[in-house]
Amino acid sequence: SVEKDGGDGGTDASAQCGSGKEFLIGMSQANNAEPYRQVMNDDVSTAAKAVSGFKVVVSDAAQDNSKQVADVENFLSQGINLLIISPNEAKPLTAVVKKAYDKGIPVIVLDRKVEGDAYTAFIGGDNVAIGKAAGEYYAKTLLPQGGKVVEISGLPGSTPAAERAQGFREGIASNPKIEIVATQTAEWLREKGQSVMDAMLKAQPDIDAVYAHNDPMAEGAYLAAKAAGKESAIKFTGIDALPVPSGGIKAVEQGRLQATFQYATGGREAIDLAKKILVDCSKDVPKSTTLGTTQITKDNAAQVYTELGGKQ
Amino acid sequence: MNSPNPTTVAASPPETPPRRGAIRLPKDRHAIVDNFFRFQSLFGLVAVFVIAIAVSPSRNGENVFLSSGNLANIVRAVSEIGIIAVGMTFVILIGGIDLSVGAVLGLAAVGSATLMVDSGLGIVPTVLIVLFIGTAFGATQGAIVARLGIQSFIVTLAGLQAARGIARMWSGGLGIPIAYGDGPQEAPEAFSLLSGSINGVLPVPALIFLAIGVGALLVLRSTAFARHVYAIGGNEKAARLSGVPVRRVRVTVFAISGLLAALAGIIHAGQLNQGSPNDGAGYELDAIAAVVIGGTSLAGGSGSMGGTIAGALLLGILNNILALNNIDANVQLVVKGLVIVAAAALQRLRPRIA
Amino acid sequence: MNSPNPTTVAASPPETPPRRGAIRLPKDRHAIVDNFFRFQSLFGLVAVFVIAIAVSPSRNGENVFLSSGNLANIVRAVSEIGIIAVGMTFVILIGGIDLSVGAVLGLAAVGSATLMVDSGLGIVPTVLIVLFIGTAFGATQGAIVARLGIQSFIVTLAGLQAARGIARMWSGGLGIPIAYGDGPQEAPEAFSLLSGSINGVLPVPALIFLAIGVGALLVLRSTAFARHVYAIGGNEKAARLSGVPVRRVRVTVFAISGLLAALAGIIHAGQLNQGSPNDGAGYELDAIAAVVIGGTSLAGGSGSMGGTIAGALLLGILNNILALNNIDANVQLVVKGLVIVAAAALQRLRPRIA
Amino acid sequence: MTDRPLVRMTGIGKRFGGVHACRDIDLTVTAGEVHALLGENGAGKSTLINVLSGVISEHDGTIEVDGEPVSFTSPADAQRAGIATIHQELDLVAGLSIAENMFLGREPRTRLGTVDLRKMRRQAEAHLRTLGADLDPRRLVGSLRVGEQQLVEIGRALSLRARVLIMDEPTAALADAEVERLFATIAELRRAGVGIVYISHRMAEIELIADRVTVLRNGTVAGTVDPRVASRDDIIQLMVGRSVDALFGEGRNEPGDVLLDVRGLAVTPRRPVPGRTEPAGVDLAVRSGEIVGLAGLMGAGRTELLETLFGAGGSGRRAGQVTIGDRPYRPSGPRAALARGVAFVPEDRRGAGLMLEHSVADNVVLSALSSLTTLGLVRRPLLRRTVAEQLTALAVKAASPSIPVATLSGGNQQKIVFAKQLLMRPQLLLLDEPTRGVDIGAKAEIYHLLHRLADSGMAILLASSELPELLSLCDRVVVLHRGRTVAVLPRASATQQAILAAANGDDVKESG
Ligand SMILES: Nc1ncnc2c1ncn2[C@@H]1O[C@H](COP(=O)(O)OP(=O)(O)OP(=O)(O)O)[C@@H](O)[C@H]1O
Ligand SMILES: Nc1ncnc2c1ncn2[C@@H]1O[C@H](COP(=O)(O)OP(=O)(O)OP(=O)(O)O)[C@@H](O)[C@H]1O
Ligand SMILES: O[C@@H]1[C@@H](O)[C@H](O)OC[C@H]1O
Ligand SMILES: [Mg+2]
Ligand SMILES: [Mg+2]
Repeated sequence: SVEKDGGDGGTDASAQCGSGKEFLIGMSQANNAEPYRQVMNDDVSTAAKAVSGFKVVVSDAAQDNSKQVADVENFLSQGINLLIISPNEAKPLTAVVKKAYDKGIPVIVLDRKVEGDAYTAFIGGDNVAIGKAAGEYYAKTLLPQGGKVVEISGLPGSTPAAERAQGFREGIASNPKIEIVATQTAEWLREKGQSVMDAMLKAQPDIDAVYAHNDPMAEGAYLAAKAAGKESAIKFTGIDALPVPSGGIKAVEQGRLQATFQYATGGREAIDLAKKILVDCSKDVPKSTTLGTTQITKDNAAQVYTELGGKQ
Repeated sequence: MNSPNPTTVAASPPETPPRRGAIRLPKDRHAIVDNFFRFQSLFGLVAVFVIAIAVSPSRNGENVFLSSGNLANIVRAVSEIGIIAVGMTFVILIGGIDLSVGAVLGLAAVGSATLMVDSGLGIVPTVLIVLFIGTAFGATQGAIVARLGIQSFIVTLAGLQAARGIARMWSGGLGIPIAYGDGPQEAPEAFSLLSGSINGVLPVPALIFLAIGVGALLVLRSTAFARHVYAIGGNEKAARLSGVPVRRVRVTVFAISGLLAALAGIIHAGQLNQGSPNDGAGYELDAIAAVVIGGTSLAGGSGSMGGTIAGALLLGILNNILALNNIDANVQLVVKGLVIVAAAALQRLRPRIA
Repeated sequence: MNSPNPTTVAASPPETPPRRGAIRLPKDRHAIVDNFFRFQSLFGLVAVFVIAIAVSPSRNGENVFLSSGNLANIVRAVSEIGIIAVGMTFVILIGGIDLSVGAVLGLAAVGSATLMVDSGLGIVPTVLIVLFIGTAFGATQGAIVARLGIQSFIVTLAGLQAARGIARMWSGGLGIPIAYGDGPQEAPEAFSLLSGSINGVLPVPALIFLAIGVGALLVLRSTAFARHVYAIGGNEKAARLSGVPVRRVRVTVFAISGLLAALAGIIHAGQLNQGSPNDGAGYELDAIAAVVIGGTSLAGGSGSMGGTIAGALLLGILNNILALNNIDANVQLVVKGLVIVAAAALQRLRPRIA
Repeated sequence: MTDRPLVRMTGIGKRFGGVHACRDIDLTVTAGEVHALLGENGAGKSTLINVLSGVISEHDGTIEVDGEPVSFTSPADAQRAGIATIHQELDLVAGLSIAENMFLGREPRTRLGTVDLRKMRRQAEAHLRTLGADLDPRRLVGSLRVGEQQLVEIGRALSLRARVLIMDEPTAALADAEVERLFATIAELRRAGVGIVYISHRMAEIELIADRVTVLRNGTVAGTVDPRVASRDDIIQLMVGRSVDALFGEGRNEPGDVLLDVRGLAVTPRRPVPGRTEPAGVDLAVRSGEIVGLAGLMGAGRTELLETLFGAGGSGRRAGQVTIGDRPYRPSGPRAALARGVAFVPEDRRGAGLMLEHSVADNVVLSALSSLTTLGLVRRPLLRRTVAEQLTALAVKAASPSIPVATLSGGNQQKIVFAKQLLMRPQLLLLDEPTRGVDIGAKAEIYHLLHRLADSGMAILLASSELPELLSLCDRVVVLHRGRTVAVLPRASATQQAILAAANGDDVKESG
C-alpha cells in the first residue's frame, strides 16, 4: 500500500530536557553562499558556544529545497534534539518540518516561515516593514524633493525580494515626486550589482538614488558609479546591516552607502529560545517573534556596529 | 598464453567444421579477470558503501547508515537526479550533453503546479501535458543539434536559460504551492502519493527511479535503438554509412532526456508540494557526474546504464554519510571532491585497450 | 610523376628550391570563399554588434551602446570571464574541460584579500602566492587527469567543490573587505588600480584581458607547445607516437587554466574591493560558452583564440544591450538563449567537409 | 547471367572545392563480372564508388540500376537498391560487437521488437566462416586486429546479399591466406550472378580475378581493358602515364655495423590484452644500411614487436637485451625512442598516424617540431619550406599543404605518415605495412626511397604482409610465429614457400 509519510507519531522524542545534559542542535541553512545566512550560522554557533552542553551542526542546502529536505531527514536519522531551520522556501519544507515536530523534536524556524503551525517557534524580520521603512526614508529624508530611483532587486521569485519591493512602494507613496525609473535584478550578488549598474548608468541619464534589496548589491552599484565618476552624485541604500567587516554598517560608516536597514538574523534569539526549551524545560515559548529593523545612517553606524557585537 | 592458435584463423580451409570451442571465450584467467571487470562500474559504489557502513555513527546500537529509513532516504534523495541521469546517459552515449535538464525540471514542476492548481486539471491530463512539454523541449533541442550541427553544449545551455525564463514568466517568478483537496485551486489528493512510500518503506520516487533505471537498462541491452545510440557515439560516420538514421536517433535521445527531466519535475513538485521556477538549479552537473562516475565516457560510444544508476547511488551515499557524521558543510565539499576522484579512479583500474 | 630525387626527403638540403606553384591555393572562387570563412568565428560577434547598435536606446541623439564609456564597461564586464576563457580554450583544445575555474577564482579572491589585509603582505608577494596557488591547483588536476586517466569533467568537478570548500574555510565563509591605506589591516593603495582605467577610458581589467588574449593568440599561432595542444586534441595516439610529451602538455594546460583563473580572481578582488569565497560561482559555464561560441569544438583539436575572445565579447554585448533596454529579467533569459543559438548557428554556416 | 548491365553510371562528375575528383566517367557493372578499378592514389576511385554507394549524393551524371534511373541520397538508399559497399577505410564501431557491427542499421528483431541476438550471432558466425574467420561474433570490434576488422567489413557486405558488391581495397589489411579465402568467396558470388567492383593496388590480384579493368587517371577514364589480353605493363602505363622501372636489385652498398641488436626479447604484459601477441623470444639484428623484413601470419606479433621497439607497446616485464649502436636501448616511450634516432610508421594510419582534421602541413611537421623552432617559436618560413620539400619529394597529391589530411586519398594519407617520420632523419626506421594502399607508382618510389635511405646508412626494419614486397626489398627476412623468431632467411634462400612454412610454425632450420 502506498501511504503518505510523516505523522507517524512522535515516539522518537528528544532527550529529556534539563541542565547538565548534552544536546545536539541541527541548524539547517538554506544557502551558505549568502553572507546574511553565513552570519546567521555564525550567530547561532557563537551563541551556542556560550551554553554548556550545546553542540550545533550546520548543514547547507545550497539553495535547493530538495537538498534541504534531505538535510533535515539526515538530522532526524542522527537523532538531533532540536532543529533550527532557515527554510529556502516555505511550502516545500513544511512537510519535513512537521515530521520533525511530530516526532517531538522542538523546531525553531528562522527568517522565512513554513506553512501551518507544526513548529515550535518562528523568529524573523518583516520584509514588507523593512521595505516600507526604506521607502519612508527616501520620501522624507533622502529625496524630499523627489527624484529618480533605480531599484536593484534580489533573486526573482524569492519572498524577500518581492516583499522589499512591495514595502518600498508603500513607503514612497507619500511622495509622488519619487519615481522608480528602472528595476533590474542582481540576484543578491555584489558583482551582478556592479554590472547591472554599469548598464543603468548608461541607459538612465540622471539617477538620484539606488535602492538595493541588500547591501552587497548596493556596494556593487556604488563601485560601478565610482568607476563612472558618479559616486557622489548618486545616493545608495541597502538592507541587511550585517555587523561584519564586509557588511553594510561599515559601508555606511565609511560613506559608501547613505543608509541601510537591519535585517536581523535571529541567530542569537534562536539559541536563547533553544536554551529555554532544552535547558530550562520551558513549555511556553512565544510562537512568533518579529524582529524589528533599525535604520542605520552615518550618525549611528559605529555605535550599532559595536552594539551588535561586530568584529573590528 | 594459451590463446587459441592464431594461425588457424587464417589458414583453415572452408570445409573444416568450425572449431566450436575456439569461438567461446576461453575460461582461463583472462576470462575470469574479464568477467570481474565487467562489474567495474560498481566498484566505486561498493567501496563507498562499505566505507559508509564502517564510518556510520550508531544509535541505540544500530548502525544509522544501514537503518532502513536511512537507506530509503538515500534512494529518495537521489531519485530525481537519478531519473535525469538515465536520460543523460543516452545523450552522453551519442557524444552529446544536455545542460537544460535542471531548468526543464523546474519548468515541469511549475507546469504541474499551475495546471492542477490554477487550471484545475486532473492528474492524468496534467502529467501528460507536462511530459509532452518536456519531450517537445528536448526534441527541439535535438533537432537544432541535428539539423544545424551546433554543439549540444551550446544549444542546451541556451535551452537552460530559455526554460528557466519561461518557467519564471509562467509562474510569475514565485513558487506555486500545491494544496490538496477537491476545491478550486486545489490539486487531487492522489498527487501527494508522490511524497509517500510503499508499505512505509520504499519511497514512491525511489520506486519510479528504479523502475525507469531498470527499464532503460533493458532498452540499452536489447533494442536496435540502443545499438544505434552506441554506434553514433562510437563512430558517427560508420553509423551513417550503415544506414542508421542518425538525425532521428539524435532527436529521440534529446527527447528522452527532456521527457525524463519533466518526469523528475513532476516528482519534484509532488515531493515538495510546490512548483518553483528555480527548482532543479544545478542538477545538470550532478546528473552528468552520476553518468560519468558510472563509467560512461563523455566522448560517447561507451558506457552503461548500470553504471549510471550506481553513480547516482554513490553520490547519494556520499552526501548522506558525510551528513550523518556531522562533517562541517565546507569540509564536506573538500571531502566530497576527494572521494569522487577516488571513486572515479577505482572505475579505471582496468588497463585501457590501446 | 616528375618528382625530384626522393632521397631529399630524409636528407633534403634546404637549398633545393621547392616547387612553389604546387602549394599555393588556387586564386579562384573557392579561395575567396575560403578566406571569407577564415573569419567565421567573428560572424556572430559582428552580427550581435550590429544588432546592438540598431536596438540601442539613444540619449541626446547619441547611441548609448556605442558611447565609449559603455563599450569600455562591456569589456570590463567580460574581462574576468574572458581571461578564464582563454585558459579554458587550451583545456578544451586538448579535448578536456575545466569546471573548477569559477571556484579557483573565488579561492584566489579570498587569498588576495586575506594575504594583503590579514597577513599584511605587499602586492607583489600576494599576487605571486595567489598565482602560484592557482597554478598548482590546476597542475594537480592536470596530473590526476594525465596519470589516472580520469575524465577531466569529474576531476575538475571535484576540484570545484574542493576549491570552494577551501575558500570558505580560509575566509570563514564571509567576504573579506579590502580597505586601502598604509595601516595594518589595509591593502596597498596601488591594488585599487585594478578597478581604475587608463586615461579614464580603458578599464585596467579590460586591458589585462586584451593583453592576455592577444598573448595567447600569439602563443597558439606560433609555438611548438600550441601544435602539441592541437595534436593531442586531434588524435592523442598519433600525438604520442609522434613524440609529443602528452602528459606534460596536459598538466601544463590545466596549470595555465588554473593560473588564469587565479589572475581573474585577483582582478575580481581588486574590482570589488573584497574577496569572497562565493565569488565566481557559475563562471565556468560562461567561460565554456565563450569558448564554444567562438567556434572551438568540445571534442578537441580545433578552434581558435580569436574565436574565444570574440565569444566572450559577444556574451558581454548581449548582456549589456538587454540591460540597456531594461528588458525584464525573465524575458532576458529567453532572448539570451535564442541569440546564443543563433550566433552559434552563424559560426557554422560553412558546409562541413564530409 | 546476361550482359545487360546491372548498373550503368554515365557522365559522373564530382568536385571538392578546387579539386576535380571525377569528371565525365562512364562505368557499367554486369552480372557475374569482376570489374576492377585501377588508378594512382587520388585518381578518383573511391570518389566514384562513393557516388555509387550513396555516400556522395550531389554529383553530376546519372546512375541507372537495371535500366531504371536512380538517385541515392544516403547509403541506405543504395543498399535498398541492392548495392553493398566495403569502404576503403575501416568504418566500424569499436564499442560494438562483431555481430552488432555486421547488422548495424538492420538488426533482426524478435517478436517483442527487441534485437534477436541469437539470430544475429548465428548469421554473423556463418558469414565469417565463409571467409574462414574463426571469430566469436560477440567480441568487441575494438579488440580486433586490423585484418580481422577488414574481414568483419567484408562479412558485413556479404550479409547484405547484394546484387552489386563494391570492394574498395578489401585486401589492403589481409595476409595471403585470407586473400585466398576472399577470392574463393568472390568466385562463388560471381557464379551467383553478383556484379563486383573491385579496387586494389595489387596487380597480381587483378590479374587473378578481374574480368574487366577500368583505369582512372586524374579523375577521368584512361581506358578499359581486358586483363587477359593486356599486359601488366600496359595497364601500368595507362595508370601512371609511363612505365614503372624495375625496382630492385640495383647495386647496393655493403651494410655497415650492427645497429639494432635484439636478443631474447620477451614481454610479459602486466595485464594481457586478448588478441595481442607480445614478443616472446625475439632475436634479430639489423645493420646500418640494411633492410630487414618481418614476416608472419596475422597475429604473429610483428606489430607488437615494432611497437615494443618504439616504446609504444603494452606495459609489462621485459626480458632479453636490446642494443642500438652497442648501447643498451630501452625507451620509456615514443619520445625517448625518437630521441635515440628511432622512428616508427604505424600500420593504422587513421587511428595512430594522423590527425585527420588537421592540415597536411601540421601533420608532416609534428614529430620534427623541435628542429623547426627557436625558443619554442615555430619558424614559419622554414616550416613551410620543409613541408613543401617533403610533399614534393614523396609526390604527395594534395591541393595545398593547408587542407585537412582527411580529404586526401588513402594512399596519399599513407605518404603523409611516412613523410612525418622521415623528417626526423632517424638512424633506425621501423615500418609497419608501409605501402598499404599505396599505388604502384608511388610504391616504386617508396622502394627507391628505402633503398637510398639504407644506402645512406639507415637501418630499416619492415613488417609486411605482402610477401613479394619482402622478397624483393629486403636483405633478410625474419619470420615470427606466436611472438618468437622462428627463422631468419637471407635474401638468397628467402622464398615464398620458405617464409610461409616458417610462419605456419613448421620447423625451419635457422640459417644466417
Ligand atoms: N571529402 C573530400 N574533400 C576534398 N577533397 C577530396 C575529398 N575526398 C576526396 N578528395 C580528393 O579527391 C581526389 C580523389 O580522391 P579518391 O579518394 O577518390 O582517390 P582514390 O582513387 O580512391 O585514391 P587511393 O588509391 O589513394 O584511395 C583526391 O585528390 C582527394 O584529395
Ligand atoms: N585485442 C586487442 N586489443 C587491442 N589492440 C589489439 C588487439 N589485438 C590486436 N591489437 C592491435 O592490432 C594490431 C595488430 O593487428 P594486425 O591486424 O596488425 O595484425 P598483423 O599485423 O596481421 O599481425 P602482427 O601481430 O604480426 O602484426 C596491433 O596494433 C595490436 O596492438
Ligand atoms: O541578503 C539577504 C539574502 O542573502 C537572503 O537570501 O535574503 C535576505 C537578504 O537580505
Ligand atoms: Mg581510395
Ligand atoms: Mg601488424
